Parts: sequence; structure tokens; C-alpha cells
Amino acid sequence: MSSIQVIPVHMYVLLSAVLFSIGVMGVIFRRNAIIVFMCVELMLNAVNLLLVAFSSYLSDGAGQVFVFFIMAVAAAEVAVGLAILSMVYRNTKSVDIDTLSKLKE
Amino acid sequence: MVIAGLGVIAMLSEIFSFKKLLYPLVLLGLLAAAVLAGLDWNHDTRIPLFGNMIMFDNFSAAFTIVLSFTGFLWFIMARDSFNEESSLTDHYALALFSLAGAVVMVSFGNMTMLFLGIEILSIPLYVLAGSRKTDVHSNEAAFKYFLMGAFASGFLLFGIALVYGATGSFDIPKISLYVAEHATNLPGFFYAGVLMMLAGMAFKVSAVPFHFWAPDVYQGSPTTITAFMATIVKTAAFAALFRLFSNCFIPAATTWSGVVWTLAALTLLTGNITAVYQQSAKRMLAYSSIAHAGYMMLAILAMNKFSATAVLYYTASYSVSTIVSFTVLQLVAAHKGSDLLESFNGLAKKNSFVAVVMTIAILSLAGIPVTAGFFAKYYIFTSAIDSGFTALVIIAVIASLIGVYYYFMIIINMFFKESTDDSPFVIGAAHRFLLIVCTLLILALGLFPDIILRFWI
Amino acid sequence: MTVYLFYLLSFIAILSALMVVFSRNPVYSVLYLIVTFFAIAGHYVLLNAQFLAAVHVIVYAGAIMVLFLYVIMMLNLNTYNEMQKANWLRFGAVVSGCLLMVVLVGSLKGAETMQPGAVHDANIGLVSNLGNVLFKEFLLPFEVSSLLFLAAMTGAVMLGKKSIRS
Amino acid sequence: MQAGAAAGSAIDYIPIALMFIVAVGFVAGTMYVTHILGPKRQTRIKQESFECGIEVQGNARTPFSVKYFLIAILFVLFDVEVIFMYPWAVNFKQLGVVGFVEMMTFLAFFLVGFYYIIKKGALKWE
Amino acid sequence: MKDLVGLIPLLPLLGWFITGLFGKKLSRTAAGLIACSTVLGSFAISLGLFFEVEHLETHRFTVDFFSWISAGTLQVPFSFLIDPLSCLFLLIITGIGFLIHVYSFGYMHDDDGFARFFSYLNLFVFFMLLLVLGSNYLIMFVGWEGVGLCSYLLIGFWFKNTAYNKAANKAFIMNRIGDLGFLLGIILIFLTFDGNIGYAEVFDKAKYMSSGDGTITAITLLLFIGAMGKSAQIPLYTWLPDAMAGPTPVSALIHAATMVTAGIYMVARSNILYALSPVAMEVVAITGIVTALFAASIGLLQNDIKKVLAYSTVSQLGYMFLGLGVGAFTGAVFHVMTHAFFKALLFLGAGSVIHAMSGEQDIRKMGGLKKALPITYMTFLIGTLAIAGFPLFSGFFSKDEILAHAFDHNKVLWFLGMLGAVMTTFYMFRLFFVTFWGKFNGTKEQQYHLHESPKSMTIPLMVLAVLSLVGGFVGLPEIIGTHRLEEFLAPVFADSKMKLFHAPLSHDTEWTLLITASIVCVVVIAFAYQYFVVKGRRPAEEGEEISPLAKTVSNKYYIDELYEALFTKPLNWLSDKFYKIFELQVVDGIVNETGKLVNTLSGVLRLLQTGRIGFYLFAMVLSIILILFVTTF
Repeated sequence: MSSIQVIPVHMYVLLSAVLFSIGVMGVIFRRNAIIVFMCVELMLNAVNLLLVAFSSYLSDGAGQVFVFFIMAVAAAEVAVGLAILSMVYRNTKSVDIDTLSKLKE
Repeated sequence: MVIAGLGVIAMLSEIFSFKKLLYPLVLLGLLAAAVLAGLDWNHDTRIPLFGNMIMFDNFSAAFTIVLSFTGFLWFIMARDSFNEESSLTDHYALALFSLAGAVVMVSFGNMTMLFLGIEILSIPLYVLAGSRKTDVHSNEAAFKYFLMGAFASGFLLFGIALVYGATGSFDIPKISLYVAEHATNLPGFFYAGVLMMLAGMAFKVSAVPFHFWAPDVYQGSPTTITAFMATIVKTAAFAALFRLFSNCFIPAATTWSGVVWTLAALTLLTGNITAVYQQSAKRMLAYSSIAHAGYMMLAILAMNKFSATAVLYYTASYSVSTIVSFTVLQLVAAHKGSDLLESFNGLAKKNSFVAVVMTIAILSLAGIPVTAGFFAKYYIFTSAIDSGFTALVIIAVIASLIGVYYYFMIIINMFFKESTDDSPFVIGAAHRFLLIVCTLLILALGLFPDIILRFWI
Repeated sequence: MTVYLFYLLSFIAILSALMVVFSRNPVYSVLYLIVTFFAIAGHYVLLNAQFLAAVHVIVYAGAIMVLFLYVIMMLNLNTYNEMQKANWLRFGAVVSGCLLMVVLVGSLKGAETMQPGAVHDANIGLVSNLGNVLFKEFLLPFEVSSLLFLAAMTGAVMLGKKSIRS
Repeated sequence: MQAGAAAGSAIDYIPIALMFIVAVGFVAGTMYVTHILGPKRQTRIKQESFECGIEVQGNARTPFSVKYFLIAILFVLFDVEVIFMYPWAVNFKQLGVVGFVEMMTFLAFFLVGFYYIIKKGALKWE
Repeated sequence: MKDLVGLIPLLPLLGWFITGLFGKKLSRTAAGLIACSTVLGSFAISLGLFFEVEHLETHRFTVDFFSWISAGTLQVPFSFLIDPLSCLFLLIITGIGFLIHVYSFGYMHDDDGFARFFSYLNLFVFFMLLLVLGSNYLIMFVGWEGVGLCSYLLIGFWFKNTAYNKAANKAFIMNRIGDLGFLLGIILIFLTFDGNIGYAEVFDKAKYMSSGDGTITAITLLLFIGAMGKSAQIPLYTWLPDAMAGPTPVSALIHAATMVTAGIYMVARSNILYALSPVAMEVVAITGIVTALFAASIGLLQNDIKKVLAYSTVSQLGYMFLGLGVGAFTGAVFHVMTHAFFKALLFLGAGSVIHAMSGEQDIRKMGGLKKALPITYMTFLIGTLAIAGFPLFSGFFSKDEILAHAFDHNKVLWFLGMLGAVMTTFYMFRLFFVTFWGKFNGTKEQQYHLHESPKSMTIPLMVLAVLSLVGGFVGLPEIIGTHRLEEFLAPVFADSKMKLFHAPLSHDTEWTLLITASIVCVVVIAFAYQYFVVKGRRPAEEGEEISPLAKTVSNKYYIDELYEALFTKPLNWLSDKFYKIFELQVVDGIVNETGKLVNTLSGVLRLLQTGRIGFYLFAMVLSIILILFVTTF
């Protein structure tokens, strides 16, 4: 049996909201770009969880397929993002998001 | 069909082996895409494709034309700037992918496509922004754009998920049907979802206070890429935003209209006022593009029968003028080695052609009559007033007055200041052609606005 | 039993998520994030999204996090002690994070009333059904996503190849 | 897919869970066992790394070579692409020719990318 | 002729194209000839139209070119309206425009931007014609912006220094404020007259509206703000004196004859709307008279020959608005015409003087030029008499008509008007005597170089002189003759005439007014003669003018004492204070402060752009929290 029948869906909504907020908090809390990026991934996973919960609540496969696409995009983003990160590190020897502020005002 | 256009684009970009042929092929392909989009004009109402993944209606056709034509112009502009880059074809490929994403964005019929479109638009741009690999500014631009873009798409996704939960579908028609039927008893988190999507999109259109990335990224990226962001990305993002809200969320207007109102007002004022201070022309144009986002948001807010036209007209005229201004900026920067406003000094003496063209483009951006920009603003304002947002329109008019002030800085520099050196200022045939075409377009749109307006109404 | 599992997994997920944010050493953050992902995978299993659970583990825990770890090692960040934000900023970050949580939870009302539908199809999570949905309804996104991968590859190579040269 | 019909709950996935446990357990176990079986005669000399008298400098973990990095990235991408094939493989018969064509187009893109990578020499191992 | 209407604006546009694009390749003569001939062509066509319109029974026709905008309810054709009003303005613009083109031929001859100058002039003429010809407010607005732009370019024509920016920005901000008003006015019209902005539709609807309607007042006031900006009325007038920095022909064409009268044209065009709103009429009248007095008083002490003329232009424009305000629409338009004649003449004369003085503009350095520049002297005299309203000169009739209506409307307005007239006469003759009489005060080489200007400059002077001599006779008051202009313009103002009907003045009142005006004029001229010629006074050098008393004790003449007591002291004081306090402090102050404010704000806002991603993300999060909070709780 599926947990969605015994656990009200709003528990899942809350759970993913909490995870999402933790992710956001991490993004604005840390200065290490990689960690920040990981926190973004955390946010995405909160979304995935929410989608899966809804999809099995509505017994509709679309939600889970959407999660597929999110994963795909996440992979692509990670690939590009880490490439950018390493490039930046190579030039500035730092992945600190706040030291990187030459462009301003 | 748009898919055909997409295919052309995608396939083209893959012909890496023979570089010579690539460039003309790209241009032809883009024109072909525009034509194809034009062909299935008025296949009455909308053609759903692939189970409604794509809804190809006049709206999307028109925007596809605008996008691919802008792409065409952009490629002419970008020609020289890529040549010195080591991997020329990569740039083409990425730009084309991004363009494909834009096309998907303007014709999506399903949240999945919206999301994928946005990502396909953005991911190549993250790379392109950083395409000057050794230049720290370019790196920083790419980095900022990427990090904040990923963050923003997180919010967008959360919004999509919530909307899905509330309406039980990703399909735009289904959603709008559901929303229309259950307008009264929608769960609370549906509205939260709408707002989160709004926030996510607001980032893409660089609306205050989600605009912070824009000036830095615009300044840091290579000028051609900046032009791409300022034209194609903005157009696509606005088309998508408009499509989304006009199709789905009108019944929920009471929730978001207030928010959009505030965002629009903030965007108008912040964009225009901050631009006044700028010394770098590139950065000034960045702020001005933020400000233009504000004007277009008026149409989103108005959401009445001319809004679609207004947005289309505005994006078209804005894109053309922006292409011109960035092209000239690029030329000037290449000539003087700096993109400060001073480097425009005495341009009129050196090369009156470029100076005049730039002036026309600037006037159009500033919204002075007989240029496209004036009518663009005029429609936006009338459509907003029709829906009774007079206060906001007054703010917008005042903002535009401030705008004119800084736009004229450039004109003053070009005409009334003396240049420090007197080295000749020459431009290539391609750029000359581009500038002429754009200028004619600007004037044509300004003199005969009907050529775009006849479409819908 | 399911209920307890749910709470257990949620607890693990949240806890390790917090640890991701607060642990000083990046490597630990990565490991905690992996734990979070496993917990989420557990949730998927509970929700009868077994295939998704598997994919999740493979993609995230298996590939993405490895990549993260790799980068951290490559850039030798495990010893690189990150500069902390100014204290008030970190405090503000935490506060606003909690604020967001509160507001979010507050604005997400309306879900409590949703009761599971009478008919519950437990099989949607199965590979075959997903396959049907994916290849019938979501065909175009599927093809388009390949474009996305292409773009990502081109980009990664374009940026990455330089790294070999320099 | 008969199993699909039957599969309705987490219970059927116990084997998988078991497999995970066994795998993790095995790794942990062997590590532990080697740990205790190994001889423990801790002396200062033994603690020092033998560097012909020179003190060790810096961090023991030296950074990986950059040149594998790109490969790692590409691995992730292809990994995810391949995952898209599972559902297709499972429904292969059911989807029939149409599905086949679809997948072929997908693979076409896939291979174009692959060809591109080869051509760029991203996988060169110099 | 109807078929040729399109050519009127097209020809100058063509001229702009040719001179602008191929300016470098063309010889100076060729460029000049093209520019002049195009304007001459449009003048010929306008002349044809003029006679044609007079004989049409409807007295008006529109020429449709294409449907310009058709967006839902908004239907705007691109079409021209030819009626007596637009015809008259066409004649003024093209006619005087042509003369000034010819003049510039000589004036600008040794300037390296010759072709560029002519291309700008042509462009300006084009937009001005568009402004006048358009059959709806939108086209008018297009022309309106266009002329603004051209004047901006032409003012800056000689400016290479940074000081330009300040003046230009001032001109710019003020015109922008005006445009804002105009644009809002148009939008309001669009809303009030359910989606129409064409003159025909709007005015037909307006005909049946009742007087004193709130929205109409709003519309008219907004439009008037636009007019204030363009036609340099208080408080948006200080840009005009600054604009004198441009080449003199520009000042003559743009800042005297044509562009600055655009505001008058707009109000006259919408006369029916104004007729519906007494409040607006009052506002217009009062602004007009205040500006007239004010600028005249400042003119009393100016020593730059062009500045004097600039202030007098402002004050004359004030008279025109006074006329509009008291319902003397014909009178106002009449004054526009005569003013175009004599003010253009005066500016061109001033130009010729400056030319002769090799660039000197300070009248204190001049004097006794009448021998050196006989033609300029004669023509300038005629111009001065005309502006002073000397009997039978053109200014006399037009000013009298306005003042007569003012008298009929309200005695105080009339008295103030007379006061202004007195000042005008005085400062104009001060200028005249100081410049042309007495002995030469310039440097030796200036004196050596003194020469009459070439034919291309003197001929336009003479033509204009003749015009300002006889121009008045088209509008004789009915006690003397027939008011041809009134008959001609009657169809335009018919409706508003009905709305605000008032009995014509009795004949002896008319006579009294005429005679009073003439006597006052003559007396003041006599004063000025006494003061500047017989006593040979020169305007004080910088710094002295604060204590006129010191200078006056020396002379015993009763007449001078009287003069001092009556005019100089109070007026000097007033003029000084007006200039120093009101203009420099208040108006410019406000304008500059606006600029400063924006700059400061911008300086503050830019600081938000810290360049730190952390902060950006933080801001995003906070704003999302705010959005969610506000909308959900």
C-alpha cells in the first residue's frame, strides 16, 4: 500500500516546504559557491518530492515524468555549473561568492 | 512549423566539420524558420501538437518570427566578434540552442515545455556569458548569472509543482479550464504557486527586485552576448510570461495584479533613475533594458485585448533598437578600447552615418516620435489606461522622461563633444548593412505601425 | 509502519539537510546531502514511485554528488576553510530562512482538506506506466531534453577543454 | 509486465533493500575486519611518513588532475541520458515502431553529441 | 493643389535627406540652393492652397494618406487638415523660413558645418509643417517633439564646451515637463472623447458639450502646460534666453517666428475646448499677462543684443496668450503673424549687426552704427517701430486688437497690457539708440572691419521690413477698415465665438484706446530719445546698475528726474530683482534641483548594486517572503 493513503498529502507539502526553505537558507547562508550550489540542488529535490507526492496523490503519472525532466535539467545544470565554477576557480583561485564582486554599481 | 524551424536550427548547429558553410547556412536557416513560422499564420486559432505540448497559435507564430529575425540580425552583428574566438562553431551552436529554447518558450502548451524551454534558453547562455575564459569579468558574469539563474528556476519549479498539485495537470488548457471552473475554491497554495512562478519569471525578465544580476552580467559578458540577452532572452521571457498569465491565471488576477503593479513601478523607477548615474555606456544600456522590462510589465498587468499586440510591438521595436545600439557600442568600444560614455565623443564628426543611426536607435529607445519606440510606449500606455491603471501610467511617463535625459547624454556626446583623437572610424560592410536594415525597420515601424498591429485586431 | 517510516525518513532528511548547511567542511556537506537524497529516495519508495527512487539514487547519489565530491577534491577545497559571512549576515540568513519557512507553510494552506481520492492506482510509479506516459504524452519534451543535453555537452566541453590547455 | 500488476507496495522491494544492506554491510564489514586484523604497533616512527628525513609539507590529499574532470561531467550527462532508455526498453514492444523512431531520433542527438566530443578530443587521454 | 499637399512637408524632408547625406560631397552653394529651393517650393504650394481654401465653401478639407494606427478602439489616420488656420501658419513658416534660409546663406557662409546647418534647418521646417498640418493631436505631437529635437540640435550647433550641457539640459527638462502635460492631455482626450484624437471628431463632440465641464478644464490645462513649455511662458521660459546661444538665423526662425508659436497654434486649434472652460481661459490670460510684464521688465536691463530680443519674444508671446485667454483668437493669431515679421526682422538685423561687429553681442560695445550699416539701420528702425506698436505699423494693429479685447474683458488686464507696451517700447528704443546712435564704443579693429552685410542678408531684411510695415493692414479694426484676417479665419473660430459671445466695443471706446496707445507709444519714444540720445546715456557697466541714484544727481533736468522717479528706479529695481531672484533662484533653482534630485537618487540606488551575489540572493529571498506575506496574510 502506498503511504499517500495513510499520510495526508499536506504532510508532504509541509515536508518539502521545510526542505525547500532549508535549501534557500543554505544558499544565503554559505559563501562557498559549491555548497551554495548544493543547496540549490536541495531545493530542486524538495520540489521533486512535492511533485511525486502530488502525482501519487492524484494517481497521475505526469508528475513523476516531470521529475524525470527536472533530474535531467539538474544534471545538465550541474555539468555546466561545475565547469563554470572550475573555470572561475582557475582564474581567481577562489569559489567564494562574495569575493567575486568586481562588477558593481 | 516551428518544429521544422527548430530542427533546421539544431541540425545546422551540428555541422561543425565545415566552418565556411556554417555561417550562411545559419542565416538562411533562421530566415527559413521565420518564413515557416509565417506560413502557418492563421491556421485558424491554435494547432496543438504532440498532445498539446506545443500550441502554435498566432501569438507564438508572431513571436517566433520576431525571435528568428532578431536572431538573424544578431548573427550578422556577432559575425566578427566570434572570429577571434578559438571555437567559433561552439558559439554558433550554443546561440542557436538558446534560440531554440526561446522558440519553445513562446509556444509552450505545457508547463514541462515552459520549464525545458527556459532551461534550454539559459544553460547555453551561462556558458556564453563566460565565453571569454581568461577574462575575470566574463567569468564573474557567467558565475553570477548561473548561480542566480539556478536559484530562480528553483522557485519557478516550486511554483509549478504547487500549481500542479492544485490543478492536477501540467497542461495549459486543462489548467486554465480547472482554474476557470474552480475559481472560487482553489486551495491556498495554488496562489502561492502562482506567485512563486511569477518570481521565477520576474528573474528572467529582470524585474526589480529580481534584477540584481542584470547589470553585472550585462557588463561582464562579451558585448554580443549582452545584446543576445537584452533582445532575445527578454522577448522570449516576456512572451512566455504573458502567455502563461493570459492563458492560465487571469481568474486569479486579484492575487498577482497588486504584486505585478508594485514590481512594474519599482522596475520603472529603479531602472531609469539608476541609469542616470552610469559612466559606462554598456552598463547604462543594461539599466535601460531593466527599465524597458518595466514598461512591458504594464501590458502584462493590463491583460486586455491590445496587450498581446502591445507586447509584441514593444519587444520587436525594442529588440531592433537594442541590436543597433549594442552594435554601435561594440564598434565604438573596439575603436576606443573602452565602453565609457566618453568614447562616444565626437562620433558625429568621425562617422556621421553611425552617429545618425545610433541617434535614431536611441530616440526609439527613449520613445521619441516617428521612431518605433514611441508607438510601442504609446500602445502600452493606452492598453494600460484602458484597463484603468492610470496611476502606474503616470509613473511610467515620468520614468520615461528621466529615461530621455540619460539617453540624450549619448547624443550630446556624439554631436556636441570633441573627440580626443582623430583616428578614422570605419565599419565593415556587414555591419553597415545591419545598421541600415535596422534603422529602416525602426523608422518603418514608427511611420506605419499598422504593419504589426493589423495582425490581431 | 508506513507512518513511522515516513516520520523517520522526514526526520533524517531534515536533519541531514540542516547539517549540509551548517557543517564547516565541504566534504561533510556533500556526504550529508547524499544522506538527504537517500532519505528522499526512501520517501519515493513509500509513495510507490519505485522506479523514480532508483533513478534518483543513480542520478543524484550516484552521479551528481560524485561530481560534486570530485570538484571539491579537484579544487582541493576540503582543506580550504571557507570565510564565514559577517555574523549578523549569517544570523539574518537563518532568520530569513525560518521566516520563509513560516510564510511558506502559512501560504500553503488548503492542502489539509485534500483527502486521497477513492480510486488509488498504485501502479503509476511502475516503469512500464511511466514509460507509457513518457513516450506517449511527454514525447516532445523527451526529444527536446536531448537538445538540452547537447547544449550542456557543448558548453561543458567548451569551458572544460580550455582547462586542459591551461 | 505481470510483475507490475502484482507490485503494489514497498514490500515487493524488500529484495532491493536487502541488496543495499548487504552491499553497504560488506564494505563496512571488510573495512572493520581489516582494521582489527591489521597489526597495531603504534610508534612515533611509524606515525611519520618516510620522506628521507624531510618533514611532510602541506596537505596529504593532492588535488586530482583536471583532465578527468571533463570526462566526469560527460559521464553524468550520458548517465542521465541512458536512464531515459529504461522505460523505453521496458515498453519496447508496446510502443512499437513509433517508439523505435522516437528513440532513434533521441539517439541521433545523443550520438551527434558523442561524435562532437570525440572530435573535440575531450576524451583524449594524453 | 489638393494633390500637392503631401509635397509641402515632403520637400524639406527631401532637402534634409540630400543635404544631410551628401552634405560633404555637395559644394556649399549647391547645398544652400537645395535647402532654399525646397522651402520655396513648399511656400509656393502653400500659397496656392491659401487661395484655394478661401474659395471653398467649407473652408476646410482633409487629405488622407494612410491608416496610421488601427488598434482596436484607437483609429488614427495619417492625414492632413487644410483650413484657414493651418494655411496661415503654413505661409508664415514656409515664407519666413525661406527668407531665413536665404539669409543664412550669407550668414553661415564661412562656417565649416554649412551643409549640416542647412540639413537641420530643413528638418526643422519639415517637423514644423507636420505639426501644423496634422489632422489630429498625435501628428501634432510628433511634429512637436520633432521641432524640439531640431532646436536642441541647432542650439548646440556651435557648442563644443561643457557649459552647453547645462543650458541644453535646462531647455530639455523644461520642454519635457511641457511634453508630459501635452501627452497626458492627449491621453485624456482619447479617454474623454471615446477613443478619438482627430480634430474633426473631437471638436464636433465638444460643440454640444456644456461649458465648465471638469474634464475639459483638465484637458485644456494639461495642453496649456505643453504650450507653456514650447512657447516659453512662466515658469517654463528660462530656456529661451539660453537658447540664444545658437546661430542667429536659428533664433530668428525657431525662437521668434515659428516654433515658439506652436503653443499658440495648439491653443488656437483647440479654441472650442478652451471656450468650454472659463477657468482655463482665465489661467491662460493671467499667465500671459504676467509673463508679458515680467519678461519685458527683465528686458529693460539686458545688454546682450540677442538677450534683449529673447526677453521681448517671451513678453510678446505673453501678449498672444493674453489674447487667447480673453477670447481674441483672431487677434492672437494676427499677432503671431505680425510678430513673426518684425521679430524675425529684428533678429536678422541683430544678426547683421553681430556679423558686422565680428561676433560682438554686447550693445555697450556698439553705437553709431547707423552710418556703417545703413540698410540694417533702416530696417531695424522699422522693426523697432513695429514692435513698439507705433501707429500704422503692423504691431500697432495686432497689439491693439488684443488690448481692446482685454479692455472689454477686464480693465486691469488692459492697464497691465499697456504697462507692458510701455516697457517694450522703452527697452526696444534703448536697444535701438544705444546700438545705432551715439559714438562707436568698440575696439579699433572692430571699427575698421565694420561693413554692411552681403545682399543675401540685406534682401531678406528689406522684404521683412516691408512686411512689418504693411503687414498690419490685413487686420484693420472695423472702425478704420475691414478685418480681412478675421473674415478669413472666421470658420475656424465660429463655434467658440458663439460659446463666448460678447458685444463689440463701442466705437469711441475703440478710438480712445487706439489714440491712448499711440500717444503713450510716442511719449515713451520721446523719453528714450531724451535719455539715450540727447543725454547720451549708456547702459551702466557691470556692477554699477544697483545704484542708479548716484548717476542721476548729476543731471538737473526735471524730465530726467521724473523719468528716474517714474520708471528707472522702480523698474530697474524690479527688473533686477525679477532677474536675480525669480529667474535665477526660483525657476532655474527648481529645474536644477530636479536634476540634482534625480542624480542623488541614482547615486543612492546604484549603491544597492554591491556586486555581491550573497546580497543579491538575500534581496531576492526577502522580496519573495514579502510578496508571499503580503498576499497571503
